[in-house]
Amino acid sequence: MVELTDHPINADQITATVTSPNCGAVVLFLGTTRQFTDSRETVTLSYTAYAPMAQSQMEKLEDQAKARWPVDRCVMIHRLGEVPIGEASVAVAVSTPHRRDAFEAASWLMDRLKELVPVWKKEHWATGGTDWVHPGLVQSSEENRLQ
Amino acid sequence: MVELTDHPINADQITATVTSPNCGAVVLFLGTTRQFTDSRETVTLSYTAYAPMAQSQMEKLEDQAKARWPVDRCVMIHRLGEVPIGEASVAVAVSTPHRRDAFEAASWLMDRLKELVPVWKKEHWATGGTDWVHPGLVQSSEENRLQ
Amino acid sequence: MNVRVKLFALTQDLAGTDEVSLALPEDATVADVRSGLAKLVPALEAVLVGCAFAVNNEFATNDAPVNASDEIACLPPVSGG
Amino acid sequence: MNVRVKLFALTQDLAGTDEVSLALPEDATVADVRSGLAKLVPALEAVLVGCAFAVNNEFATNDAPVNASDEIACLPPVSGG
Repeated sequence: MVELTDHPINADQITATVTSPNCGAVVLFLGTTRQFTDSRETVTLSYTAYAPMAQSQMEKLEDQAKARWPVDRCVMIHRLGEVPIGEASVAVAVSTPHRRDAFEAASWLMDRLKELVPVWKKEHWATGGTDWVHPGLVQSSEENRLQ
Repeated sequence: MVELTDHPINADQITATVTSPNCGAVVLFLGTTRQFTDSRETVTLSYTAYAPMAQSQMEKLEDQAKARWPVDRCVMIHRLGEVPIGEASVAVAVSTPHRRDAFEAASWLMDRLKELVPVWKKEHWATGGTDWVHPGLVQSSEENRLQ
Repeated sequence: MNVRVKLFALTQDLAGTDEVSLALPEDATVADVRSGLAKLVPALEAVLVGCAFAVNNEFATNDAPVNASDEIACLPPVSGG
Repeated sequence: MNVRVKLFALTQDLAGTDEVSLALPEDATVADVRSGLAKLVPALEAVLVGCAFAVNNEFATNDAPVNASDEIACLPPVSGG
């Protein structure tokens, strides 16, 4: 199950969704908003997505994880819009018969999600500016601070 | 924070407890009760502990994980008494600045918990008998089915 | 033919719009979309080399053909998670 | 001296009690607790080789000394999680 949502992420609902009587292990990963990035203070983050592609990329990742590990149930949720400090922007959860597979599959899904799912983060700095986060993109700092 | 409890484990409460503004990653592991073990059907599981030692062993594991990884907050909970199928018997959660450490620390804590924390599981089989689970213990099957 | 290209995040801000239309030859590829975008919106030129492209919700390399009916997207480096 | 030994899970069922008292010499070790337990409760003999012992909430090897005031526990292989 994959989802893009404007609402807060509920851990209990996710773990209840993936828990299965065939499985002994559930791993949930939450990516949460940090207040400080290299000593710069963030007041909030916002996320935007290319929604149809983000959805289909996440569905593909779910299929690939299920082909590679004995994953019974899988949930991937990315929150969009403003995500206040300390709240979760992303959740990945899987259930498997044994725990090693659950840790591996959840970790793999997060690595791939961060590489392949078209979602973008904007930092809103305590000092007032904003920055789109585009890892590795070469640009002048003025260009990255248009809004 | 470590805890032995007779109550159901609440994932949301645990992830809220470990989430920290200094951390970008939360990993929660839940060990859940499986209905089938090698094709034998379980109706329920029950857990008993040597409580003071289980508590102190879990506290030591928390300290060791915090010494080895940049774990900000940590929760380990083991449920005791009857745990119905599909419910969690154990929860381990950590927050770290970056996700690789959170996966490693949570996985390590579960491995050590299963080795070192004096808690015992009893299977209640659909066929009516019960078995204490003592991995590697050599015994006649009559001895293991006293109750 | 005319193709429409969706823009996101920084590229959207730099172009001041979330979609542009490009006039391209019939046998155009993603490489032509790149160069067409750079010409139409000079502000994008410096960052396009770091952007990926998608055609119909799939990542597409420079040699992938594009058609007028395709949904084309310019994707600056992603930062979800 | 007399020491009390806590029993758990299968060992508790086999002994029919959650604690037994053993009479041991003053310089006794965990090894003496093992052999004393096996003598006092023959039903435990077959499984004691697979059990660990704890003294005051810490795992203790066979050569660890025990005192009358210690909390001693016989721990069959654990299966939490």
